[in-house]
Amino acid sequence: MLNKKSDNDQNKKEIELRLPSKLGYEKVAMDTASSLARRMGFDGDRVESLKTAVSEAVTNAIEHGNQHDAAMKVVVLLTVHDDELVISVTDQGRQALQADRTQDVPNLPEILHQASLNPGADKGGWGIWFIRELMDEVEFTTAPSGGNQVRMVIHLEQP
Amino acid sequence: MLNKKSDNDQNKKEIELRLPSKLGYEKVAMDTASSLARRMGFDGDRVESLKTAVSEAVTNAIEHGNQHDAAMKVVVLLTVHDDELVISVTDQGRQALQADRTQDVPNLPEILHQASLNPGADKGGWGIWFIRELMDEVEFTTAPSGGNQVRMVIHLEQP
Amino acid sequence: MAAPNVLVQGNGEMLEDELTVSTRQRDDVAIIDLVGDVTTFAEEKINSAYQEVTAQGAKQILLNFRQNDYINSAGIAILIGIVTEVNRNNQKLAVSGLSQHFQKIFRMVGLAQYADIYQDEDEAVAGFAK
Amino acid sequence: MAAPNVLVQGNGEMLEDELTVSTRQRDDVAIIDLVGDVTTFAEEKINSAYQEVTAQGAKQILLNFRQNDYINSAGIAILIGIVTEVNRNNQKLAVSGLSQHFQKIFRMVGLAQYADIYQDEDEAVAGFAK
Ligand SMILES: Nc1ncnc2c1ncn2[C@@H]1O[C@H](COP(=O)(O)OP(=O)(O)O)[C@@H](O)[C@H]1O
Ligand SMILES: Nc1ncnc2c1ncn2[C@@H]1O[C@H](COP(=O)(O)OP(=O)(O)O)[C@@H](O)[C@H]1O
Repeated sequence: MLNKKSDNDQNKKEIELRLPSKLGYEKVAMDTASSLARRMGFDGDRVESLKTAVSEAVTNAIEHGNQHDAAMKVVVLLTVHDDELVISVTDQGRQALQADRTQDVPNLPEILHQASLNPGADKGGWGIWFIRELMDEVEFTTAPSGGNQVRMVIHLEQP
Repeated sequence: MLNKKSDNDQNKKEIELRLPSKLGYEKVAMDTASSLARRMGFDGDRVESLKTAVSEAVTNAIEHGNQHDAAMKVVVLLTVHDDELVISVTDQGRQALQADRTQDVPNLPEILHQASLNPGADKGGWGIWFIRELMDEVEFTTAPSGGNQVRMVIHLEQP
Repeated sequence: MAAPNVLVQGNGEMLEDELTVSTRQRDDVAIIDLVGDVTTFAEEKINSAYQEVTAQGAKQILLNFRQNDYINSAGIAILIGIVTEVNRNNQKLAVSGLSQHFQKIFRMVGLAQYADIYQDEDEAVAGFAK
Repeated sequence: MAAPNVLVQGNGEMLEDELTVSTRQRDDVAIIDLVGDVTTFAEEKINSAYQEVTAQGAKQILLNFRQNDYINSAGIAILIGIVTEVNRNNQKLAVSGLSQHFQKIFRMVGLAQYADIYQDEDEAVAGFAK
Protein backbone atom coordinates (compact mmCIF):
# COMPACT_ATOMS: atom_id res chain seq x y z
CA MET A 1 0.00 0.00 0.00
CA LEU A 2 2.85 2.32 0.82
CA ASN A 3 4.07 3.13 -2.66
CA LYS A 4 1.34 2.74 -5.18
CA LYS A 5 3.60 3.96 -7.95
CA SER A 6 6.39 1.80 -6.65
CA ASP A 7 8.91 0.77 -9.26
CA ASN A 8 12.55 -0.13 -9.21
CA ASP A 9 13.62 3.45 -9.30
CA GLN A 10 11.31 4.72 -6.64
CA ASN A 11 13.28 3.73 -3.58
CA LYS A 12 16.07 5.84 -5.02
CA LYS A 13 14.01 8.88 -4.12
CA GLU A 14 12.96 7.81 -0.66
CA ILE A 15 14.03 9.64 2.46
CA GLU A 16 13.45 7.90 5.76
CA LEU A 17 13.38 9.73 9.06
CA ARG A 18 13.18 7.88 12.38
CA LEU A 19 12.25 9.90 15.45
CA PRO A 20 11.97 9.18 19.17
CA SER A 21 8.41 9.23 20.48
CA LYS A 22 8.84 12.41 22.42
CA LEU A 23 6.78 15.53 21.83
CA GLY A 24 8.89 18.24 20.21
CA TYR A 25 10.50 15.87 17.74
CA GLU A 26 7.50 16.16 15.43
CA LYS A 27 8.97 19.59 14.62
CA VAL A 28 12.01 17.93 13.06
CA ALA A 29 9.72 15.94 10.75
CA MET A 30 7.76 19.09 9.98
CA ASP A 31 10.92 21.03 9.08
CA THR A 32 12.37 18.21 6.98
CA ALA A 33 9.14 17.86 5.00
CA SER A 34 8.92 21.63 4.64
CA SER A 35 12.48 21.95 3.33
CA LEU A 36 11.96 19.13 0.86
CA ALA A 37 8.65 20.54 -0.37
CA ARG A 38 10.11 24.01 -0.82
CA ARG A 39 13.01 22.56 -2.81
CA MET A 40 10.53 20.60 -4.94
CA GLY A 41 8.81 23.87 -5.80
CA PHE A 42 5.67 23.84 -3.65
CA ASP A 43 4.43 27.33 -2.88
CA GLY A 44 4.35 28.80 0.61
CA ASP A 45 0.69 28.11 1.26
CA ARG A 46 0.96 24.41 0.35
CA VAL A 47 4.13 24.08 2.40
CA GLU A 48 2.29 25.45 5.44
CA SER A 49 -0.50 22.92 4.92
CA LEU A 50 2.05 20.15 4.67
CA LYS A 51 3.76 21.30 7.88
CA THR A 52 0.50 21.12 9.79
CA ALA A 53 -0.41 17.70 8.34
CA VAL A 54 3.01 16.18 9.06
CA SER A 55 3.21 17.56 12.57
CA GLU A 56 -0.29 16.27 13.39
CA ALA A 57 0.43 12.81 12.00
CA VAL A 58 3.71 12.52 13.91
CA THR A 59 2.15 13.93 17.08
CA ASN A 60 -0.57 11.28 16.89
CA ALA A 61 2.04 8.57 16.38
CA ILE A 62 3.95 9.81 19.44
CA GLU A 63 0.93 10.35 21.69
CA HIS A 64 -1.46 7.62 20.67
CA GLY A 65 0.31 4.95 18.62
CA ASN A 66 3.48 4.86 20.73
CA GLN A 67 1.95 6.16 23.96
CA HIS A 68 4.81 8.60 24.63
CA ASP A 69 7.35 5.77 24.98
CA ALA A 70 10.43 7.68 23.82
CA ALA A 71 12.29 4.50 22.98
CA MET A 72 9.65 3.63 20.38
CA LYS A 73 10.28 5.10 16.97
CA VAL A 74 8.10 7.04 14.60
CA VAL A 75 9.09 6.44 11.00
CA VAL A 76 8.45 9.11 8.41
CA LEU A 77 8.99 8.12 4.80
CA LEU A 78 9.14 10.94 2.24
CA THR A 79 9.03 9.91 -1.40
CA VAL A 80 9.78 12.44 -4.09
CA HIS A 81 7.84 12.06 -7.34
CA ASP A 82 7.91 14.36 -10.33
CA ASP A 83 4.40 15.59 -9.63
CA GLU A 84 3.81 14.89 -5.95
CA LEU A 85 5.31 14.28 -2.57
CA VAL A 86 4.16 11.20 -0.66
CA ILE A 87 4.64 11.07 3.09
CA SER A 88 3.87 8.10 5.26
CA VAL A 89 4.03 8.18 9.04
CA THR A 90 4.19 4.86 10.88
CA ASP A 91 4.19 4.16 14.59
CA GLN A 92 4.79 0.93 16.50
CA GLY A 93 1.13 0.44 17.30
CA ARG A 94 1.11 0.17 21.09
CA GLN A 95 -2.40 1.55 20.64
CA ALA A 96 -4.39 0.71 17.51
CA LEU A 97 -6.15 3.44 15.60
CA GLN A 98 -9.89 2.71 15.46
CA ALA A 99 -11.09 2.98 11.87
CA ASP A 100 -14.11 5.09 12.81
CA ARG A 101 -11.88 7.78 14.31
CA THR A 102 -10.43 8.50 10.87
CA GLN A 103 -13.78 9.89 9.71
CA ASP A 104 -14.31 12.24 12.66
CA VAL A 105 -15.52 15.72 11.77
CA PRO A 106 -15.23 17.72 14.96
CA ASN A 107 -17.98 20.22 15.67
CA LEU A 108 -16.94 23.35 17.53
CA PRO A 109 -20.38 24.42 18.86
CA GLU A 110 -20.86 20.90 20.25
CA ILE A 111 -17.37 20.91 21.81
CA LEU A 112 -18.08 24.29 23.39
CA HIS A 113 -21.41 23.06 24.66
CA GLN A 114 -19.81 20.01 26.31
CA ALA A 115 -17.07 22.19 27.78
CA SER A 116 -19.66 24.59 29.22
CA LEU A 117 -21.17 21.61 31.09
CA ASN A 118 -17.80 20.15 32.07
CA PRO A 119 -14.69 22.35 31.76
CA GLY A 120 -12.49 19.23 31.62
CA ALA A 121 -14.22 17.88 28.48
CA ASP A 122 -11.96 16.97 25.56
CA LYS A 123 -11.49 19.92 23.21
CA GLY A 124 -9.31 17.98 20.79
CA GLY A 125 -10.00 15.67 17.93
CA TRP A 126 -8.78 18.09 15.25
CA GLY A 127 -5.58 16.35 14.11
CA ILE A 128 -6.91 13.76 11.69
CA TRP A 129 -9.47 16.19 10.34
CA PHE A 130 -6.72 18.78 9.62
CA ILE A 131 -4.74 16.13 7.76
CA ARG A 132 -7.76 15.15 5.67
CA GLU A 133 -8.69 18.76 4.91
CA LEU A 134 -5.17 19.91 4.03
CA MET A 135 -3.72 17.02 2.01
CA ASP A 136 -4.78 15.91 -1.48
CA GLU A 137 -4.94 12.19 -0.62
CA VAL A 138 -5.01 10.52 2.80
CA GLU A 139 -5.16 6.83 3.66
CA PHE A 140 -5.01 5.06 7.01
CA THR A 141 -3.70 1.51 7.11
CA THR A 142 -1.96 -0.95 9.37
CA ALA A 143 1.71 -1.38 8.48
CA PRO A 144 3.12 -4.89 7.94
CA SER A 145 4.91 -4.33 11.25
CA GLY A 146 1.51 -3.92 12.91
CA GLY A 147 1.85 -0.19 13.56
CA ASN A 148 -0.61 2.45 12.48
CA GLN A 149 0.25 4.13 9.24
CA VAL A 150 -1.05 7.27 7.60
CA ARG A 151 -0.12 7.93 4.00
CA MET A 152 -0.52 11.49 2.73
CA VAL A 153 -0.05 12.83 -0.77
CA ILE A 154 0.35 16.44 -1.82
CA HIS A 155 0.25 17.25 -5.54
CA LEU A 156 2.63 19.63 -7.20
CA GLU A 157 0.68 21.83 -9.58
CA GLN A 158 2.93 22.76 -12.44
CA PRO A 159 2.96 26.52 -12.98
CA MET B 1 32.53 4.76 19.04
CA LEU B 2 29.33 6.33 17.83
CA ASN B 3 27.91 7.53 21.10
CA LYS B 4 30.62 8.12 23.61
CA LYS B 5 28.12 9.39 26.13
CA SER B 6 25.80 6.57 25.30
CA ASP B 7 23.45 5.61 28.08
CA ASN B 8 20.01 4.09 28.24
CA ASP B 9 18.35 7.41 27.68
CA GLN B 10 20.45 8.54 24.81
CA ASN B 11 18.73 6.67 22.02
CA LYS B 12 15.60 8.49 23.09
CA LYS B 13 17.11 11.62 21.59
CA GLU B 14 18.39 10.12 18.37
CA ILE B 15 17.07 11.10 14.99
CA GLU B 16 17.99 8.91 12.07
CA LEU B 17 17.81 10.07 8.48
CA ARG B 18 18.37 7.69 5.56
CA LEU B 19 18.99 9.22 2.16
CA PRO B 20 19.45 7.87 -1.35
CA SER B 21 22.99 8.29 -2.72
CA LYS B 22 22.05 10.94 -5.21
CA LEU B 23 23.52 14.41 -5.26
CA GLY B 24 20.96 16.97 -4.16
CA TYR B 25 19.72 14.85 -1.25
CA GLU B 26 22.59 16.10 0.92
CA LYS B 27 20.54 19.32 1.10
CA VAL B 28 17.80 17.47 2.98
CA ALA B 29 20.35 16.38 5.59
CA MET B 30 21.72 19.91 5.71
CA ASP B 31 18.27 21.41 6.28
CA THR B 32 17.29 18.83 8.91
CA ALA B 33 20.49 19.44 10.86
CA SER B 34 20.05 23.18 10.50
CA SER B 35 16.48 23.11 11.78
CA LEU B 36 17.42 20.94 14.73
CA ALA B 37 20.41 23.12 15.64
CA ARG B 38 18.37 26.31 15.45
CA ARG B 39 15.73 24.77 17.70
CA MET B 40 18.47 23.71 20.14
CA GLY B 41 19.57 27.35 20.34
CA PHE B 42 22.72 27.45 18.18
CA ASP B 43 23.34 30.91 16.74
CA GLY B 44 23.23 31.68 13.02
CA ASP B 45 26.96 31.51 12.46
CA ARG B 46 27.32 28.07 14.06
CA VAL B 47 24.29 26.80 12.17
CA GLU B 48 25.92 27.87 8.89
CA SER B 49 29.10 26.01 9.83
CA LEU B 50 27.07 22.93 10.64
CA LYS B 51 25.25 23.14 7.32
CA THR B 52 28.52 23.17 5.42
CA ALA B 53 29.98 20.30 7.46
CA VAL B 54 26.90 18.10 7.10
CA SER B 55 26.51 18.74 3.39
CA GLU B 56 30.20 17.94 2.78
CA ALA B 57 30.07 14.73 4.80
CA VAL B 58 26.92 13.53 3.05
CA THR B 59 28.27 14.55 -0.37
CA ASN B 60 31.42 12.50 0.28
CA ALA B 61 29.30 9.54 1.34
CA ILE B 62 27.25 9.82 -1.88
CA GLU B 63 30.18 10.44 -4.23
CA HIS B 64 32.99 8.41 -2.75
CA GLY B 65 31.67 5.92 -0.20
CA ASN B 66 28.60 4.88 -2.21
CA GLN B 67 29.94 5.81 -5.66
CA HIS B 68 26.70 7.52 -6.73
CA ASP B 69 24.71 4.28 -6.49
CA ALA B 70 21.32 5.82 -5.67
CA ALA B 71 20.02 2.56 -4.22
CA MET B 72 22.74 2.69 -1.54
CA LYS B 73 21.80 4.64 1.53
CA VAL B 74 23.57 7.34 3.47
CA VAL B 75 22.63 7.25 7.13
CA VAL B 76 22.75 10.45 9.16
CA LEU B 77 22.33 10.08 12.90
CA LEU B 78 21.65 13.24 14.89
CA THR B 79 21.87 12.97 18.66
CA VAL B 80 20.64 15.80 20.84
CA HIS B 81 22.57 16.39 24.07
CA ASP B 82 22.03 19.17 26.56
CA ASP B 83 25.29 20.83 25.59
CA GLU B 84 26.07 19.56 22.11
CA LEU B 85 24.75 18.07 18.90
CA VAL B 86 26.45 14.92 17.61
CA ILE B 87 26.07 14.02 13.94
CA SER B 88 27.38 10.86 12.36
CA VAL B 89 27.27 10.20 8.64
CA THR B 90 27.71 6.62 7.47
CA ASP B 91 27.92 5.23 3.95
CA GLN B 92 27.92 1.64 2.69
CA GLY B 93 31.62 1.66 1.94
CA ARG B 94 31.74 0.69 -1.72
CA GLN B 95 34.97 2.71 -1.61
CA ALA B 96 37.01 2.84 1.59
CA LEU B 97 38.23 6.14 2.93
CA GLN B 98 42.04 6.11 3.14
CA ALA B 99 43.11 7.26 6.59
CA ASP B 100 45.74 9.64 5.24
CA ARG B 101 43.11 11.57 3.29
CA THR B 102 41.50 12.66 6.56
CA GLN B 103 44.51 14.81 7.38
CA ASP B 104 44.69 16.63 4.03
CA VAL B 105 45.25 20.37 4.25
CA PRO B 106 44.67 21.65 0.74
CA ASN B 107 46.97 24.42 -0.48
CA LEU B 108 45.43 26.89 -2.88
CA PRO B 109 48.67 28.28 -4.43
CA GLU B 110 49.78 24.71 -5.14
CA ILE B 111 46.36 23.80 -6.61
CA LEU B 112 46.49 26.91 -8.83
CA HIS B 113 50.03 26.04 -9.89
CA GLN B 114 49.01 22.53 -10.91
CA ALA B 115 45.96 23.88 -12.70
CA SER B 116 48.12 26.37 -14.62
CA LEU B 117 50.17 23.40 -15.92
CA ASN B 118 47.12 21.23 -16.56
CA PRO B 119 43.68 22.86 -16.63
CA GLY B 120 42.05 19.50 -15.87
CA ALA B 121 43.93 19.07 -12.57
CA ASP B 122 41.80 18.35 -9.49
CA LYS B 123 40.79 21.56 -7.73
CA GLY B 124 38.93 19.77 -4.95
CA GLY B 125 39.95 18.19 -1.71
CA TRP B 126 38.28 20.83 0.49
CA GLY B 127 35.42 18.82 1.97
CA ILE B 128 37.13 17.00 4.83
CA TRP B 129 39.20 20.04 5.65
CA PHE B 130 36.04 22.19 5.91
CA ILE B 131 34.51 19.65 8.28
CA ARG B 132 37.61 19.63 10.46
CA GLU B 133 37.89 23.41 10.52
CA LEU B 134 34.21 24.07 11.21
CA MET B 135 33.24 21.42 13.77
CA ASP B 136 34.41 21.17 17.39
CA GLU B 137 35.24 17.46 17.24
CA VAL B 138 35.67 15.21 14.19
CA GLU B 139 36.46 11.52 14.05
CA PHE B 140 36.67 9.13 11.08
CA THR B 141 36.02 5.46 11.68
CA THR B 142 34.77 2.36 9.94
CA ALA B 143 31.23 1.45 10.97
CA PRO B 144 30.44 -2.08 12.18
CA SER B 145 28.63 -2.47 8.82
CA GLY B 146 31.93 -1.81 7.05
CA GLY B 147 30.96 1.63 5.74
CA ASN B 148 32.91 4.82 6.28
CA GLN B 149 31.70 6.91 9.16
CA VAL B 150 32.41 10.47 10.15
CA ARG B 151 31.32 11.64 13.59
CA MET B 152 31.08 15.38 14.15
CA VAL B 153 30.31 17.26 17.34
CA ILE B 154 29.27 20.88 17.71
CA HIS B 155 29.17 22.39 21.19
CA LEU B 156 26.37 24.59 22.41
CA GLU B 157 27.86 27.52 24.28
CA GLN B 158 25.40 28.58 26.94
CA PRO B 159 24.67 32.31 26.73
CA MET C 1 -5.94 14.64 22.84
CA ALA C 2 -4.02 13.78 25.99
CA ALA C 3 -2.44 17.08 26.94
CA PRO C 4 -0.12 16.44 29.90
CA ASN C 5 -0.19 19.56 31.98
CA VAL C 6 3.57 19.91 32.07
CA LEU C 7 5.73 22.98 31.88
CA VAL C 8 9.09 21.88 30.65
CA GLN C 9 11.99 24.23 31.11
CA GLY C 10 14.72 24.85 28.56
CA ASN C 11 17.42 22.24 29.00
CA GLY C 12 19.65 22.89 26.04
CA GLU C 13 17.24 21.03 23.80
CA MET C 14 14.74 23.77 23.22
CA LEU C 15 12.55 21.29 21.39
CA GLU C 16 9.65 21.46 23.78
CA ASP C 17 8.73 24.75 25.25
CA GLU C 18 9.15 27.59 22.85
CA LEU C 19 6.41 30.00 23.90
CA THR C 20 6.69 33.29 25.73
CA VAL C 21 3.44 34.68 27.14
CA SER C 22 3.01 38.12 28.65
CA THR C 23 0.12 40.44 29.39
CA ARG C 24 -0.46 44.18 29.16
CA GLN C 25 -3.32 46.66 29.03
CA ARG C 26 -4.08 49.02 26.14
CA ASP C 27 -7.13 51.28 26.31
CA ASP C 28 -9.89 48.96 27.48
CA VAL C 29 -8.25 45.87 26.05
CA ALA C 30 -6.24 43.28 27.96
CA ILE C 31 -3.59 42.03 25.55
CA ILE C 32 -2.03 38.61 25.90
CA ASP C 33 1.13 38.45 23.75
CA LEU C 34 2.01 34.99 22.51
CA VAL C 35 5.46 34.68 20.96
CA GLY C 36 6.51 31.26 19.66
CA ASP C 37 5.00 27.79 19.46
CA VAL C 38 1.46 27.14 20.64
CA THR C 39 1.34 23.45 21.50
CA THR C 40 0.37 21.27 24.44
CA PHE C 41 3.28 22.76 26.42
CA ALA C 42 1.59 26.17 26.24
CA GLU C 43 -1.46 25.21 28.27
CA GLU C 44 -0.40 26.40 31.72
CA LYS C 45 1.10 29.65 30.45
CA ILE C 46 -1.91 30.64 28.37
CA ASN C 47 -4.44 29.68 31.05
CA SER C 48 -2.52 31.61 33.73
CA ALA C 49 -2.35 34.70 31.56
CA TYR C 50 -6.08 34.45 30.90
CA GLN C 51 -6.84 34.02 34.62
CA GLU C 52 -4.60 36.94 35.48
CA VAL C 53 -6.33 39.43 33.17
CA THR C 54 -9.73 38.06 34.15
CA ALA C 55 -8.95 38.52 37.85
CA GLN C 56 -8.12 42.11 36.96
CA GLY C 57 -11.61 42.50 35.52
CA ALA C 58 -10.82 42.36 31.81
CA LYS C 59 -13.90 42.41 29.61
CA GLN C 60 -12.11 42.66 26.25
CA ILE C 61 -9.24 40.28 25.61
CA LEU C 62 -6.89 40.18 22.65
CA LEU C 63 -4.68 37.18 21.94
CA ASN C 64 -1.85 38.84 20.04
CA PHE C 65 0.18 36.23 18.16
CA ARG C 66 3.74 36.82 17.02
CA GLN C 67 6.25 34.54 15.27
CA ASN C 68 3.96 31.58 15.74
CA ASP C 69 5.04 29.31 12.88
CA TYR C 70 3.83 26.36 14.87
CA ILE C 71 0.33 26.19 16.30
CA ASN C 72 -0.92 22.62 16.40
CA SER C 73 -4.20 20.96 17.22
CA ALA C 74 -3.29 20.80 20.91
CA GLY C 75 -2.77 24.57 20.79
CA ILE C 76 -6.18 24.96 19.12
CA ALA C 77 -7.73 22.90 21.95
CA ILE C 78 -6.20 25.27 24.51
CA LEU C 79 -7.70 28.24 22.68
CA ILE C 80 -11.09 26.51 22.62
CA GLY C 81 -10.77 26.25 26.40
CA ILE C 82 -10.22 30.00 26.52
CA VAL C 83 -13.32 30.56 24.36
CA THR C 84 -15.30 28.45 26.84
CA GLU C 85 -14.16 30.63 29.72
CA VAL C 86 -14.69 33.84 27.77
CA ASN C 87 -18.30 32.78 27.10
CA ARG C 88 -18.81 31.84 30.74
CA ASN C 89 -17.42 35.17 31.94
CA ASN C 90 -19.21 37.32 29.36
CA GLN C 91 -15.99 38.66 27.93
CA LYS C 92 -15.14 39.52 24.32
CA LEU C 93 -12.26 37.79 22.57
CA ALA C 94 -10.26 38.72 19.48
CA VAL C 95 -7.06 37.50 17.88
CA SER C 96 -4.40 39.32 15.87
CA GLY C 97 -1.04 38.68 14.26
CA LEU C 98 -1.83 35.24 12.85
CA SER C 99 -0.14 34.20 9.60
CA GLN C 100 -2.36 33.56 6.57
CA HIS C 101 -2.12 29.83 7.22
CA PHE C 102 -3.27 30.03 10.81
CA GLN C 103 -6.04 32.48 9.93
CA LYS C 104 -7.20 29.75 7.56
CA ILE C 105 -6.96 27.13 10.33
CA PHE C 106 -8.94 29.36 12.72
CA ARG C 107 -11.66 29.75 10.08
CA MET C 108 -11.70 26.02 9.31
CA VAL C 109 -12.15 25.18 12.99
CA GLY C 110 -14.90 27.77 13.35
CA LEU C 111 -13.07 29.88 15.90
CA ALA C 112 -13.76 32.96 13.78
CA GLN C 113 -17.38 32.72 15.02
CA TYR C 114 -16.20 33.28 18.60
CA ALA C 115 -13.25 35.60 18.17
CA ASP C 116 -12.83 38.34 15.57
CA ILE C 117 -9.65 37.91 13.53
CA TYR C 118 -7.59 41.06 12.94
CA GLN C 119 -4.37 41.53 11.03
CA ASP C 120 -2.61 43.36 13.83
CA GLU C 121 -2.97 44.78 17.31
CA ASP C 122 -3.90 48.30 16.20
CA GLU C 123 -6.73 47.02 14.04
CA ALA C 124 -7.95 44.82 16.89
CA VAL C 125 -7.96 47.59 19.48
CA ALA C 126 -9.85 49.83 17.04
CA GLY C 127 -12.27 46.96 16.39
CA PHE C 128 -13.05 46.52 20.09
CA ALA C 129 -13.71 50.27 20.41
CA LYS C 130 -16.51 50.15 17.82
CA MET D 1 36.20 15.57 -6.15
CA ALA D 2 34.57 13.84 -9.08
CA ALA D 3 32.46 16.58 -10.64
CA PRO D 4 30.37 15.00 -13.39
CA ASN D 5 29.89 17.63 -16.03
CA VAL D 6 26.14 17.28 -16.11
CA LEU D 7 23.46 19.86 -16.50
CA VAL D 8 20.29 18.43 -15.05
CA GLN D 9 17.05 20.11 -15.90
CA GLY D 10 14.22 20.71 -13.46
CA ASN D 11 11.97 17.67 -13.39
CA GLY D 12 9.64 18.48 -10.55
CA GLU D 13 12.30 17.52 -8.06
CA MET D 14 14.27 20.74 -8.07
CA LEU D 15 16.82 19.07 -5.83
CA GLU D 16 19.67 19.27 -8.26
CA ASP D 17 20.01 22.34 -10.38
CA GLU D 18 19.11 25.46 -8.52
CA LEU D 19 21.42 28.06 -10.05
CA THR D 20 20.60 30.85 -12.46
CA VAL D 21 23.58 32.49 -14.16
CA SER D 22 23.43 35.62 -16.29
CA THR D 23 25.91 38.22 -17.51
CA ARG D 24 25.82 41.97 -18.00
CA GLN D 25 28.21 44.88 -18.38
CA ARG D 26 28.47 47.84 -15.99
CA ASP D 27 31.09 50.53 -16.63
CA ASP D 28 34.23 48.53 -17.38
CA VAL D 29 33.13 45.54 -15.36
CA ALA D 30 31.64 42.33 -16.71
CA ILE D 31 29.21 41.11 -14.07
CA ILE D 32 28.27 37.46 -13.76
CA ASP D 33 25.16 37.17 -11.57
CA LEU D 34 24.85 33.90 -9.69
CA VAL D 35 21.48 33.31 -8.05
CA GLY D 36 21.02 30.06 -6.11
CA ASP D 37 23.10 27.02 -5.27
CA VAL D 38 26.73 26.78 -6.37
CA THR D 39 27.51 23.07 -6.51
CA THR D 40 28.90 20.58 -9.00
CA PHE D 41 25.81 21.13 -11.18
CA ALA D 42 26.86 24.77 -11.68
CA GLU D 43 30.07 23.97 -13.56
CA GLU D 44 28.90 24.29 -17.14
CA LYS D 45 26.82 27.41 -16.50
CA ILE D 46 29.58 29.28 -14.68
CA ASN D 47 32.27 28.29 -17.16
CA SER D 48 30.11 29.32 -20.15
CA ALA D 49 29.38 32.69 -18.59
CA TYR D 50 33.08 33.22 -17.96
CA GLN D 51 33.97 32.23 -21.53
CA GLU D 52 31.28 34.50 -22.90
CA VAL D 53 32.49 37.65 -21.12
CA THR D 54 36.12 36.74 -21.87
CA ALA D 55 35.33 36.35 -25.58
CA GLN D 56 33.87 39.85 -25.39
CA GLY D 57 37.21 41.09 -24.08
CA ALA D 58 36.38 41.51 -20.37
CA LYS D 59 39.36 42.51 -18.27
CA GLN D 60 37.50 43.08 -15.01
CA ILE D 61 35.08 40.39 -13.89
CA LEU D 62 32.72 40.45 -10.94
CA LEU D 63 31.05 37.30 -9.63
CA ASN D 64 27.94 38.77 -8.05
CA PHE D 65 26.36 36.26 -5.67
CA ARG D 66 22.72 36.40 -4.61
CA GLN D 67 20.61 34.10 -2.41
CA ASN D 68 23.39 31.55 -2.35
CA ASP D 69 22.67 29.70 0.89
CA TYR D 70 24.41 26.69 -0.53
CA ILE D 71 27.92 26.88 -1.95
CA ASN D 72 29.77 23.62 -1.39
CA SER D 73 33.32 22.43 -1.93
CA ALA D 74 32.50 21.42 -5.50
CA GLY D 75 31.35 25.00 -6.10
CA ILE D 76 34.59 26.28 -4.58
CA ALA D 77 36.53 24.03 -6.98
CA ILE D 78 34.66 25.56 -9.93
CA LEU D 79 35.59 29.03 -8.72
CA ILE D 80 39.23 27.96 -8.39
CA GLY D 81 39.02 26.94 -12.04
CA ILE D 82 37.83 30.45 -12.86
CA VAL D 83 40.76 31.95 -10.89
CA THR D 84 43.12 29.78 -12.96
CA GLU D 85 41.67 31.16 -16.18
CA VAL D 86 41.60 34.71 -14.88
CA ASN D 87 45.32 34.44 -14.10
CA ARG D 88 46.06 32.94 -17.49
CA ASN D 89 44.14 35.68 -19.28
CA ASN D 90 45.48 38.57 -17.17
CA GLN D 91 42.04 39.57 -15.96
CA LYS D 92 41.01 40.93 -12.58
CA LEU D 93 38.41 39.09 -10.48
CA ALA D 94 36.24 40.23 -7.59
CA VAL D 95 33.26 38.79 -5.74
CA SER D 96 30.27 40.46 -4.07
CA GLY D 97 27.06 39.56 -2.32
CA LEU D 98 28.40 36.63 -0.30
CA SER D 99 26.87 35.95 3.11
CA GLN D 100 29.11 36.30 6.18
CA HIS D 101 29.53 32.53 6.25
CA PHE D 102 30.69 32.25 2.65
CA GLN D 103 32.97 35.27 3.02
CA LYS D 104 34.57 33.27 5.84
CA ILE D 105 34.83 30.17 3.64
CA PHE D 106 36.43 32.22 0.84
CA ARG D 107 39.01 33.58 3.31
CA MET D 108 39.67 30.11 4.77
CA VAL D 109 40.32 28.69 1.31
CA GLY D 110 42.60 31.60 0.43
CA LEU D 111 40.46 32.85 -2.46
CA ALA D 112 40.57 36.34 -0.96
CA GLN D 113 44.20 36.50 -2.19
CA TYR D 114 43.02 36.17 -5.77
CA ALA D 115 39.69 37.98 -5.74
CA ASP D 116 38.75 41.04 -3.71
CA ILE D 117 35.67 40.47 -1.58
CA TYR D 118 33.07 43.25 -1.57
CA GLN D 119 29.77 43.50 0.26
CA ASP D 120 27.78 44.44 -2.82
CA GLU D 121 27.95 45.21 -6.50
CA ASP D 122 28.25 49.00 -6.10
CA GLU D 123 31.20 48.66 -3.77
CA ALA D 124 32.84 46.20 -6.15
CA VAL D 125 32.41 48.40 -9.23
CA ALA D 126 33.84 51.34 -7.29
CA GLY D 127 36.72 49.13 -6.14
CA PHE D 128 37.61 48.14 -9.70
CA ALA D 129 37.61 51.81 -10.72
CA LYS D 130 40.37 52.66 -8.21
N1 LIG E 1 -1.34 7.00 15.40
C1 LIG E 1 -2.44 6.68 16.12
N2 LIG E 1 -2.49 5.54 16.85
C2 LIG E 1 -3.56 5.23 17.59
N3 LIG E 1 -4.66 6.00 17.67
C3 LIG E 1 -4.68 7.16 16.98
C4 LIG E 1 -3.58 7.56 16.17
N4 LIG E 1 -3.89 8.74 15.60
C5 LIG E 1 -5.12 9.05 16.04
N5 LIG E 1 -5.60 8.12 16.87
C6 LIG E 1 -6.94 8.10 17.53
O1 LIG E 1 -7.78 8.97 16.81
C7 LIG E 1 -8.24 10.00 17.69
C8 LIG E 1 -8.39 11.31 16.94
O2 LIG E 1 -7.12 11.82 16.61
P1 LIG E 1 -6.95 13.36 16.29
O3 LIG E 1 -7.97 13.75 15.30
O4 LIG E 1 -5.54 13.61 15.88
O5 LIG E 1 -7.30 14.12 17.62
P2 LIG E 1 -6.62 14.05 19.07
O6 LIG E 1 -5.23 13.53 18.90
O7 LIG E 1 -6.69 15.46 19.52
O8 LIG E 1 -7.51 13.14 19.88
C9 LIG E 1 -7.26 10.04 18.83
O9 LIG E 1 -7.82 10.54 20.00
C10 LIG E 1 -6.85 8.59 18.95
O10 LIG E 1 -7.80 7.87 19.69
N1 LIG F 1 32.87 8.80 2.56
C1 LIG F 1 34.03 8.55 1.89
N2 LIG F 1 34.28 7.31 1.40
C2 LIG F 1 35.40 7.05 0.71
N3 LIG F 1 36.35 7.96 0.47
C3 LIG F 1 36.16 9.22 0.92
C4 LIG F 1 35.00 9.57 1.66
N4 LIG F 1 35.09 10.88 2.00
C5 LIG F 1 36.25 11.31 1.48
N5 LIG F 1 36.92 10.32 0.84
C6 LIG F 1 38.22 10.42 0.16
O1 LIG F 1 38.89 11.55 0.68
C7 LIG F 1 39.20 12.45 -0.38
C8 LIG F 1 39.10 13.88 0.12
O2 LIG F 1 37.76 14.22 0.37
P1 LIG F 1 37.32 15.73 0.40
O3 LIG F 1 38.25 16.48 1.28
O4 LIG F 1 35.89 15.81 0.75
O5 LIG F 1 37.56 16.28 -1.06
P2 LIG F 1 36.94 15.82 -2.46
O6 LIG F 1 35.67 15.11 -2.18
O7 LIG F 1 36.74 17.11 -3.17
O8 LIG F 1 37.98 14.96 -3.09
C9 LIG F 1 38.24 12.11 -1.49
O9 LIG F 1 38.73 12.46 -2.77
C10 LIG F 1 38.08 10.60 -1.33
O10 LIG F 1 39.15 9.93 -1.94
